[in-house]
Amino acid sequence: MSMEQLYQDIILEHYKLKSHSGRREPFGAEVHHVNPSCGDEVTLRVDLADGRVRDVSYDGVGCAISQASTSIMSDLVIGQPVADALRLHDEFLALMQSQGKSEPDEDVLGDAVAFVGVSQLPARVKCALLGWSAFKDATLRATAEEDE
Amino acid sequence: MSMEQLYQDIILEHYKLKSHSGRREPFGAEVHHVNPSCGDEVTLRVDLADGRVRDVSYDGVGCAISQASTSIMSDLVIGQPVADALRLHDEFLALMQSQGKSEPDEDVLGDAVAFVGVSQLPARVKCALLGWSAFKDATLRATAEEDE
Amino acid sequence: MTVTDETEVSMALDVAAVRSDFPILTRDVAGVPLAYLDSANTSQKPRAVVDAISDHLLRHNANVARAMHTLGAEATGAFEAARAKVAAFVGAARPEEIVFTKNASEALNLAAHTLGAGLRPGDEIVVSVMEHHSNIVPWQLLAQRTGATLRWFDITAEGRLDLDRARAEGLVNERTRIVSLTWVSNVLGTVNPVARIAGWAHAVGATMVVDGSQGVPHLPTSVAELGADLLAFTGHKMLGPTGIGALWGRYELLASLPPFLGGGEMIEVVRMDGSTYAPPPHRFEAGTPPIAEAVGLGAAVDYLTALGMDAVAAHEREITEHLLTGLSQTPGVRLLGPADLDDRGGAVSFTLTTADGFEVHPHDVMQLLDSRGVAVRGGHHCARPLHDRLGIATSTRASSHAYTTTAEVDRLLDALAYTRDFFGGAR
Amino acid sequence: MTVTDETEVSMALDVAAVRSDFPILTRDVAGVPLAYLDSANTSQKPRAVVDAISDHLLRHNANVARAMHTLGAEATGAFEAARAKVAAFVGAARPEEIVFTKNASEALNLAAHTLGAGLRPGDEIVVSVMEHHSNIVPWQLLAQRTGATLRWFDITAEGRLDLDRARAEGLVNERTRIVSLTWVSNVLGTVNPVARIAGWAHAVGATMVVDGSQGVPHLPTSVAELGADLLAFTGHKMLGPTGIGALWGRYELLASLPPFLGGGEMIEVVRMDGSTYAPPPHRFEAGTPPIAEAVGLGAAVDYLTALGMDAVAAHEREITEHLLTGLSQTPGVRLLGPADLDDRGGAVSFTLTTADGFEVHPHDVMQLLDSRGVAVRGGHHCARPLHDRLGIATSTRASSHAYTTTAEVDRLLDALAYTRDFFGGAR
Ligand SMILES: Cc1ncc(COP(=O)(O)O)c(C=O)c1O
Ligand SMILES: Cc1ncc(COP(=O)(O)O)c(C=O)c1O
Repeated sequence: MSMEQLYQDIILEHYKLKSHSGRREPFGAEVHHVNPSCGDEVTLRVDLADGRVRDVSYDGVGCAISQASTSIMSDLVIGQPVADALRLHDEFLALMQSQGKSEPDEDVLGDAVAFVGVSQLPARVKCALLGWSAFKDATLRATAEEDE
Repeated sequence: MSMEQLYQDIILEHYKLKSHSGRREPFGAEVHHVNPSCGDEVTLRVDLADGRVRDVSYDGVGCAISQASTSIMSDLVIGQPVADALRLHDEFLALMQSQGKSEPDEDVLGDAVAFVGVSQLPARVKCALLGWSAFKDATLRATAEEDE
Repeated sequence: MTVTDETEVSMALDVAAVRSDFPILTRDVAGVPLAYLDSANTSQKPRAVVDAISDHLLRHNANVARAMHTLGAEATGAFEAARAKVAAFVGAARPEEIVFTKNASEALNLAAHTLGAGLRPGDEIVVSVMEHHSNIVPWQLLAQRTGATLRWFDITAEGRLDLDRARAEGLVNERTRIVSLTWVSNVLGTVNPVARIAGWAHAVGATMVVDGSQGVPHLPTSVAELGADLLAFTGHKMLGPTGIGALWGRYELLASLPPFLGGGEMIEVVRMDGSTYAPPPHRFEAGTPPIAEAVGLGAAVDYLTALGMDAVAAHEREITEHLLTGLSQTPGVRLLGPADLDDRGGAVSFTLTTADGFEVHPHDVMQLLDSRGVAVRGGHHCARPLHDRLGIATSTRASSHAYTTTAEVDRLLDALAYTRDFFGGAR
Repeated sequence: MTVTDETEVSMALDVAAVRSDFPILTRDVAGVPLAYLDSANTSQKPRAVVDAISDHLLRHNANVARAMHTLGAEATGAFEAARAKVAAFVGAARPEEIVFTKNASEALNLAAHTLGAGLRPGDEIVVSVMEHHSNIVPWQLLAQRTGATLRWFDITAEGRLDLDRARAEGLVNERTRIVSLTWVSNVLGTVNPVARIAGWAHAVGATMVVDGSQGVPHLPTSVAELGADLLAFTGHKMLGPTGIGALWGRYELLASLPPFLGGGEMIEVVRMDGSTYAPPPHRFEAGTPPIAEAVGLGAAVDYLTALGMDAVAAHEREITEHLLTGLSQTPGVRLLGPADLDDRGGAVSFTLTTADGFEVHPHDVMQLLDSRGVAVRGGHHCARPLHDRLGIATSTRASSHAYTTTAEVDRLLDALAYTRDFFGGAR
């Protein structure tokens, strides 16, 4: 795999762009996730309303893969029904665990298909998943809060 | 080395004989020595008088090598000047550490030359030395007591 | 291997084929072929295990987790694949339930330090008098640190846990916090009713630790059937290399335990004024782990799985039966532990007395046997309290594994007769 | 090796000959030859080390100490001979001053648990902000257990211990019980004035622990000159296998310390109601030790001694000089740690910024380098507090050993320029 395939232009763009970064009010839950072996960190907030993801915002430090993945993730999930957003998480997780063996569906995953190359690099899969895992965690917590 | 060379008749005799075994009064010092890896143990008493070894007595459990060595040692040192007895210890130690490469002097070591085969077996050297080390330790302690 | 010696045919295993995988078994010792009957001490290693280690060190070596370049990814992949293999071998629910340690002793100390962190005076820890020192001393040290009380199961005349006495004494009771028992005794061969005792422990809210050092290498293992909360075992007794052992634990239990050794890889965030820790298993694996050793253990587990642990166990039963029968017919032999095959592993210990009534010390037995190429262990086998309990200082032990033949057992029996004569004055 | 490539000539060592002993160095990665610049993470192993391990496991394997038959004597002899070799390598007074552990982290935890057994609130432990997590977390855990206070040396702008500030603050004082410092920083490369700090420690009656993980593999070592009381180091960074490390200690100090891990081989007499312990080093080696790994480490020490540690150190200075010069000429590189060779080891860490002012994350640097066969480490290198102190999250590190060539360094420098362009929009 060439580096151009791994770091697709859209990844480099989002790495510098960091859509939705900077933590915002209001939010239903905030979580802090860390990849201990590499030091990547993200603090991520989720705001849910009427069964939808109203907002995602975050502060993170990390590599191009983790930063771009979080940025693209937030673009994809904001405005979606919670159930759809979580399904998207599962789709992305499946792609990352496929060891390069799956053909991602751009209709489902949108720009997140750009990470297909990462799934061939076990050491980097955690990077691509950092923001997504934080999103799922925060969403489940925010849902639990709402239910109370 | 054949087993007959290792376990010379004199060793088997002393194994069953255990000269001077059974702890006796009076004594100047008593010590307890253990080979932790094999469980051999000896509790040994030394009585010194007028610069001589007046008595050695002991209770021990252990293999033929350790028991016979203690028995022969006690026969050799009882009645000797302390300095000569300690020199005998050093001679025997040197023999044991020779890895089968030394020609022991029967005039010096007496029956203890029978252990020459043991010096070729690193795992058994500790067995042959158990009683001798206990004797040296007890003698040094008894000397210290006398000096006080 | 093409020639199948009659003595190397077993109902369960093609032992000749197995033996051809173990180069050391073709060695001479003292001018005669080796008969290795000391597998409970450490097992021999098949070439596949040694090759896996060499290949890893010479072709794929890098640090794990933290090294992310190609070699690092290969090393990490091999290391974590080994964890998954070991997890499957003991029936763990997930690979993260396996913590790699340096040996079973470290695994048991890890259990004692983490489970025992909150113990207080009045709390009780229960072991048995038949334990290996590695399942006694860590608990003694824990009791000293915390003021908790160490209690223990006694044994019956047959060498089994004395359950009646334990029940009568209320050994396991509402003060009990931890019960730690060996699955199979390394001296008596007894297979303990671990699941039953785990029931007692769980009924009073205690944690059940099992020392599987002599079980996992020889019997099909299912942590669920054992009923254990934690299970310690060691690589070098299961055809794997030295330098590696494992602690299996229920994931939720592991996740609730504090760290033990501190250092690289077991952390989440380190600040000078305080740190947070990684989830299991990494929380318990400080520093560079035994990487090549894990790869070797993975290969050992593959090898055993290919033989089939049922077949290995069946083969060892045959060997043990032959040994028990032979020893019962050898004058002067006193067997320690169960004489039949019910709930019995392959470690067989005994004492030897000459015709003139003289007990031959196990070191001397070992030496005479060694002069005939037969390797056994003589001593207290790291179970001094058990020997005290039996009223003896030491014993001789013969033990087997998948590569052991009845012919080797016969050589042992012959050599014992020779030893008896040698020390009995008939030489 | 017969052909000597021009790029593989060094003043100090015949690097081409050295390289021919390391099969992994002929490997391809991503279709290009490997340039392994991650030796501070783990070193590669010469064939002699791997052969020693294989030969031991396949021809001489048995348990040690307790097994007394021929194989047991061979294994014990090999294991204790390895101890003597390691002792000589660091200038120990006697072999019994070397305790084998599983890695440097265990050695440091052993030091913390045994030295720290009697610590009380008010007592102080001193480390530095440049330590590896393995020399921080064990002391944090000790402070938590005992109520003692953890304090630390800061660093200067150049990346050296800030001795002036430490003196002004009275960092080492009459409350100090333990000072634990790294000899050579695994990130900055700084060689610390350990003997001088040992003087401070001893003047107030404190014990001096030295983390030699990055020193012993690269510099001639004399424990006496270091002034240490305890010295931890690790096999896998000094051409040896994983699964083994060592703690050297002054014998009288070791003899005064309580046990740490409990189990087989560390005992004198075990009774159910209490045990006594063996003298050092066995007191600290519970259970079956890493036997084959010790043999491998012994072979590594033989290999290094044959090269000559002075020559190894001189060679690494050449490599480091080449690297420092090259990096200083590479745009966008910010060096962490000393820029000159005075008191400097071979670990060189840096950050990389693109022409448009964007800091490239070390994982991305690592990935791009890996695609060109160059293996480096990106991350916090188990030294997060140091990175915090430097105001950065992570860095990229290149590091060398006896087999490293200036040609490999040149490939790194080229790949860094490519990386900078790649992320700087110049692709
Ligand atoms: C300075 C330093 N100390 C301690 C360690 C820990 O060594 P190990 O991982 O072998 O325990 C390392 C290496 O990782 C190190 O570089
Ligand atoms: C029953 C039992 N427990 C624990 C151990 C300790 O295993 P290791 O020496 O590998 O730590 C052994 C073997 O020596 C054993 O037989």
